[in-house]
Amino acid sequence: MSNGLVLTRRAGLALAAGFAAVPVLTLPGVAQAAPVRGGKMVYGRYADSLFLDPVLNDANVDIWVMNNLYDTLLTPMQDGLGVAPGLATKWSMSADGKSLALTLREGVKFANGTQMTAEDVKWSLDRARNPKNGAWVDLVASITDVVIDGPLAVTVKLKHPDLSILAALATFNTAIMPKALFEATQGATDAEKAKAFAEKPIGTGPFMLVEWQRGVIMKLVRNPYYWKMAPDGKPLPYLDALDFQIIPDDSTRLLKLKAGELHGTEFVPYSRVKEIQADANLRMELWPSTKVTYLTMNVRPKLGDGSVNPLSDVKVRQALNYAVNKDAVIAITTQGLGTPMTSFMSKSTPMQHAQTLYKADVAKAKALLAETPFKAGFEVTCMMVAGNVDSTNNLTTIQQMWAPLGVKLKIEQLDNPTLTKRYRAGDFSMRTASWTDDIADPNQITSYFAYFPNIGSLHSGWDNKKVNALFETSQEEVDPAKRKAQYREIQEVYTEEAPILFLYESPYPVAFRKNAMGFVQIPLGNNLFEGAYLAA
Amino acid sequence: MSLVVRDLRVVFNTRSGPVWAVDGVDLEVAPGSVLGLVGESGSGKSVTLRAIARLLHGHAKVSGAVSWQGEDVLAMPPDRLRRLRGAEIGIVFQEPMAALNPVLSIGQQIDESLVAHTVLDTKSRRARALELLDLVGISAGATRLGQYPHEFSGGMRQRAMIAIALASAPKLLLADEPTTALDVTIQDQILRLLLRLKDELGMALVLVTHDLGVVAQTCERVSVMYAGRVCETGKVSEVFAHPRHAYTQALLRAMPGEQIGAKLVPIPGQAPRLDAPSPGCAFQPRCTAREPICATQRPSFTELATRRFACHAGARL
Amino acid sequence: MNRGTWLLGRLAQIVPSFLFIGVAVFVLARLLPGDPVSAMLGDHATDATLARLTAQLGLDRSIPVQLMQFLGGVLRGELGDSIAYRIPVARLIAERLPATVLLTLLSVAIALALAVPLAFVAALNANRWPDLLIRFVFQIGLSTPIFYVGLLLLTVLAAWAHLFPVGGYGDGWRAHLWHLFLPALTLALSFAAVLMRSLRGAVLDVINAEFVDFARSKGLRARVLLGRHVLRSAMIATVTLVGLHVGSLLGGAVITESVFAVPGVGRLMVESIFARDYPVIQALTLVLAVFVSLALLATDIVQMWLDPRVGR
Amino acid sequence: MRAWLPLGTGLLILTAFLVMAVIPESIAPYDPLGFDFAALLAEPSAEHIFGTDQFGRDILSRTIAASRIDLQIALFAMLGPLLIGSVIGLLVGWFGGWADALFGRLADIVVTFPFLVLVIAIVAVLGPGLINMYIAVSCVGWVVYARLMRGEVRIQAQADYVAAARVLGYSTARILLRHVLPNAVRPVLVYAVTDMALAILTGSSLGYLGLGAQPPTAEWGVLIADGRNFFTTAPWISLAPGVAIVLAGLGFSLTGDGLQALLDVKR
Repeated sequence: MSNGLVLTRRAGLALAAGFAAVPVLTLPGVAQAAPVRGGKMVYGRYADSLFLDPVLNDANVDIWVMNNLYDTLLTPMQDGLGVAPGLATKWSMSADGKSLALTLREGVKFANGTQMTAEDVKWSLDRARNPKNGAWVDLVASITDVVIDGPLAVTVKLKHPDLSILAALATFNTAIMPKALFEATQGATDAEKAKAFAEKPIGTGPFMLVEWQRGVIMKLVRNPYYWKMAPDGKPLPYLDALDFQIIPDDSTRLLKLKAGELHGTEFVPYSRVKEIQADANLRMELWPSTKVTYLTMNVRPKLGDGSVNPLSDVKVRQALNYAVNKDAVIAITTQGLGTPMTSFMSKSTPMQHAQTLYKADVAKAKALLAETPFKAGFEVTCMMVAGNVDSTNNLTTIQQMWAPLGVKLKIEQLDNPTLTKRYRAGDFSMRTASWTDDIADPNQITSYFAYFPNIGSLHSGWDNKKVNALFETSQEEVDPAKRKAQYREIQEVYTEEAPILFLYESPYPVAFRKNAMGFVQIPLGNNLFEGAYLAA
Repeated sequence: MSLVVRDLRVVFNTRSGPVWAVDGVDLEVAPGSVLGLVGESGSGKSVTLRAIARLLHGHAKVSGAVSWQGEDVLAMPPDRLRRLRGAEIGIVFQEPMAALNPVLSIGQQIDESLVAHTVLDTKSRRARALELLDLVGISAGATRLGQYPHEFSGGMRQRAMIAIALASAPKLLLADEPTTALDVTIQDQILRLLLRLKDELGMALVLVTHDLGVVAQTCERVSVMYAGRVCETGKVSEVFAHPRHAYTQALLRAMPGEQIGAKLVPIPGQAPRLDAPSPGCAFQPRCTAREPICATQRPSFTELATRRFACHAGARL
Repeated sequence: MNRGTWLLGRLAQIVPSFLFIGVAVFVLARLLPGDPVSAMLGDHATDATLARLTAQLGLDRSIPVQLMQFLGGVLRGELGDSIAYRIPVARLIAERLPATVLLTLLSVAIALALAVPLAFVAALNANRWPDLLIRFVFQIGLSTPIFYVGLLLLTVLAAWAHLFPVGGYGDGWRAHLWHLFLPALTLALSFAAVLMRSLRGAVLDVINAEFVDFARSKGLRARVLLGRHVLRSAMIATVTLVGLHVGSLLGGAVITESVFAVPGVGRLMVESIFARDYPVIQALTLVLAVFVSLALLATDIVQMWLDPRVGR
Repeated sequence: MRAWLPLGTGLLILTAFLVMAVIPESIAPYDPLGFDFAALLAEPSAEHIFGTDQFGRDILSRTIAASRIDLQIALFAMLGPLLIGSVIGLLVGWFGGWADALFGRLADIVVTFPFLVLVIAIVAVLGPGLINMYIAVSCVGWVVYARLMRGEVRIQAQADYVAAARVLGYSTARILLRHVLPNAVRPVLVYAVTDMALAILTGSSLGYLGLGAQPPTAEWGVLIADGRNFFTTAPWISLAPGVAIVLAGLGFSLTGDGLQALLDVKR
């Protein structure tokens, strides 16, 4: 599985989407002086992590910070479109595409000072692909074996050619863990050991965890053995310590930032972005993301209660899409910070094929609807997670825009588990949703959005034989150009069929004090603090 | 005279307009003497008593003069007033269950008086409290001090309240119907107690009551009140033998006397309204001796050697 | 009856309720639609993953079996592990309970400190301007949603005037009290309004009572008169009110803790409900019930001290 | 005087809200649901006295329109607990015995649950929305009414007129309904009036969590909750509904005070 998960773990969180692909962040004002070493940065998070095990975790709250503790063999590029060296310095794919040879970096040590070995690498990858382990095994399902060729050499054997394997080795679940230390941890089973190990995880990442009070604070200190060097030739990270404070209320987090009690904070509500941009003490950063926000539709012919489902008619779905003015939604919900979706994938997803999606056209919407049995209009209910401000804004706006078609949108706020249950059971008409990729490859999002056999295309019931076949072919495709063409076709069919209501992409809104520099958030969401520092 | 009250008036401002509860009362109390203040319910006896100790609340307007050993009580500053209350004038209320604080022990309630008015230390105050209980006839004082009002019987409660009022040895005790709530045998005990204490401690006593029998038994002088005014004052023996106010006479007739077989004559009619005073005698509507002038002109006081009364018919009664 | 025995009797009445509460909350938790595993794994997990984790957590066993396991655990003093955080519930609650207890006690203290003197001022000036002003201001406190008051106090007193920290809990007792002042004040405002109303009425009743007149006739100082005679009697009814409101204060703590980033159990409770974290919901309900019962017992004791008639 | 001034003021305020609730269209200057893309988050001005929200909807009009829903919340969130609690209190107070003992235990249990948490849990079970909120509030709120009623009934049961009615051989039902209830119900009614103000607040707390009135329905608590995201940039969003909530609270509490004095109910 993949991930996803973005959708929400909790009510109240504003996860919307859409972003401005282009406007990458600017760090204006401050001259890029040499980074300062030392000090403690305090970063405000909206929710705490739950389980810091690379393989067994389930949520973005874990995934997005785990890279500060663990490293992977490869690392995602900052634009999200490729991979760079990590714990492996070189890699080469065999001619048949079924064997990947990797050269490990020399002298890498875990945070407890022990040497990282090829044995650790093999053990970690074997654990990650063990079908009994966790939600993420599918990402590495093509691996059949990991062979140790020498102290600094391993070969990953594949069932079939897999162009996504490089991205998979740059994804959190293939992080390298210390085998000996893990196995010495208390507990009878892997799950029990993992529980104990995750209390005080040891990896090769830039920081290590020293104290963790659930829901309150997570205290990290620099890993003195970290391998990565700064441009000045001295080791990273710059910071001596990094505190994650958990502050669920958006307004309170921002007030703490303004009062100087935090150096930075995530998930700034879009309604507050302008205010922060105007504050001389603060800096607003809008990181390009893979986040898309949309409404999932149930396209089955009948609904749970046996009634006829208008959304099963493709023309109805198209009409609903045409009726929505995305720019207005973007203006209201994201205060203009989002951009309309141009495919079901974000622009930061590799092989995204940009199209102009359903530009608002009420006349066309009416015409399309008139061709269906539902020309008199109908009532449709959309579920959302109770209290989510962005969802409320989106649905309230859409409600208004569908009214001219005679479509009456009823909003139903539910708490997350209730909504999830009804969603998984297919007992819904529509729901709000957003998605971020976990892997720098289009295969994950496609398997969830479009490939029916995985989870029934977002549980929508949309089952397109052609797309299913294209996806299966692309999974074993060796030619990047052909793979790209396959993905292009998938995206075009998806757009035409419109099993979702396309809305917007949005950036990750992060705010810092002027002196807190060097933080990076990649499109997959990972928070990188290795280069963060506090300027004098 | 230790206490002299002149032309005391109390007006209550109520939702439905002013009520003249006390309307020009004159009283004198000599040191060591006992004055009875009698009248029907609502005649202004209790209000007079409370006005003297300035215990009435904000909505009551008090005017006239109250002089205590030559000092003007109504003009006393708060500090002086506090010393006056308790230390010089003690008060006993009608209903001990209501007047004693239910959540404080009897010991505490005596003690706070002693704290306020004496310089005794804790030990001496306790000794004094025990002495007081003994004085009012409460035995097993050490246990009783720690008990609460609800653990006392009615008569014991009244004794306790008297003990509290006497804590700082006042020179004047104002007793507001101290026996009304008690049954007859206890009543008698309490009255005897009060008289005994008066003699032992040398204080003066004002006894408010509606019971003429009590007055006859205990008082030297009596003031009869009707509708907020004193209608007759004099020595008990003289007033009872020869009432010079029609109301006093009527009261006496309505009282069961010693002479067995004497006919009881109830007073006809109802107590007057105090919110709409009449120009004439307040008792006139109920009076069997009324004359035409009674309805139009308020009778003025006739002053004799030991008597004062205000009745147009006074001379012929 | 001996007062000690009476107190023990009160306790004895409360204890069996816990068993009932335990069973009730177990059932209620399972009545909640949805389940912890799909809540945790989110929308996109496959059915196989779901089934695997469900079995691992023992949630595939029958409800009666789970109930017996839960009750057995409680009797042995074991509360199980949190499903979401994967650490023992006891540890989670031990980390979070002190903040909530402190917050609740502090807000009761603040509410009393605000309500008692002002109720006196209001009652002594009944229906004149100080009374009307006090009642109006408290009415605003009572009518303003708690999250808005919190936000206002944070913005003005903490972020703008820098008089207090912006939320959080701090390290050490003094820091805790310092951090909890604003949230406690927020929580106290509406409670103080309720107390003030009740106390003002009680003072008005008491101040005209015969025993207060009698006490005045003893020549007591105003301080003694008001403190000892009026306040004490007027407080008797109010103390009961404090006890009855501890439960709703804890409820209010849910929102206050969230706004002020206080790591308390109120927030944990709501998060656990939203995550269907059954072991935490169950254990926390029991712990809160014990806490509220202790608070009720404490008010019983205070009331017994204030009013000698109680329990005899 | 002591009863009429607060009662009159209170009723005047409530009447004003009642009028707004009945004919909002005639009073509100704009459609409370109407968007205005030209005036998103407009500051208070002559056109929009209390400004507009992020959809360009007129805050004043939404506040006026919300009167209907809020008065409804105040009424129904009070009525449920009142009816259930009064009936239970009447019965256990009159009959006593095991039912009374059971009630005592049950009441102990209900007060040990944090009120809001319980309401949240119940709403989570039943789903959000006003009806379910009434049900949830009734499940919890009846205890206070039952306790009040029980206490009064036990006092009335000792009264002379009840003894007289018994001697006259009236049926229990007649004694309860004709004699005990009318006398015992007064403090309960006084409490109910002040309780209505609290009901609106409970609604707003649930609105904060998204479990109260559902969008686009205007409700004061939800309006204020919406405004918290614009607390620093557009603080006017919460002003009008805030004033409305305080005024309505004042109205209910003054009416309660007045009734209390008028009916001469002991606190």
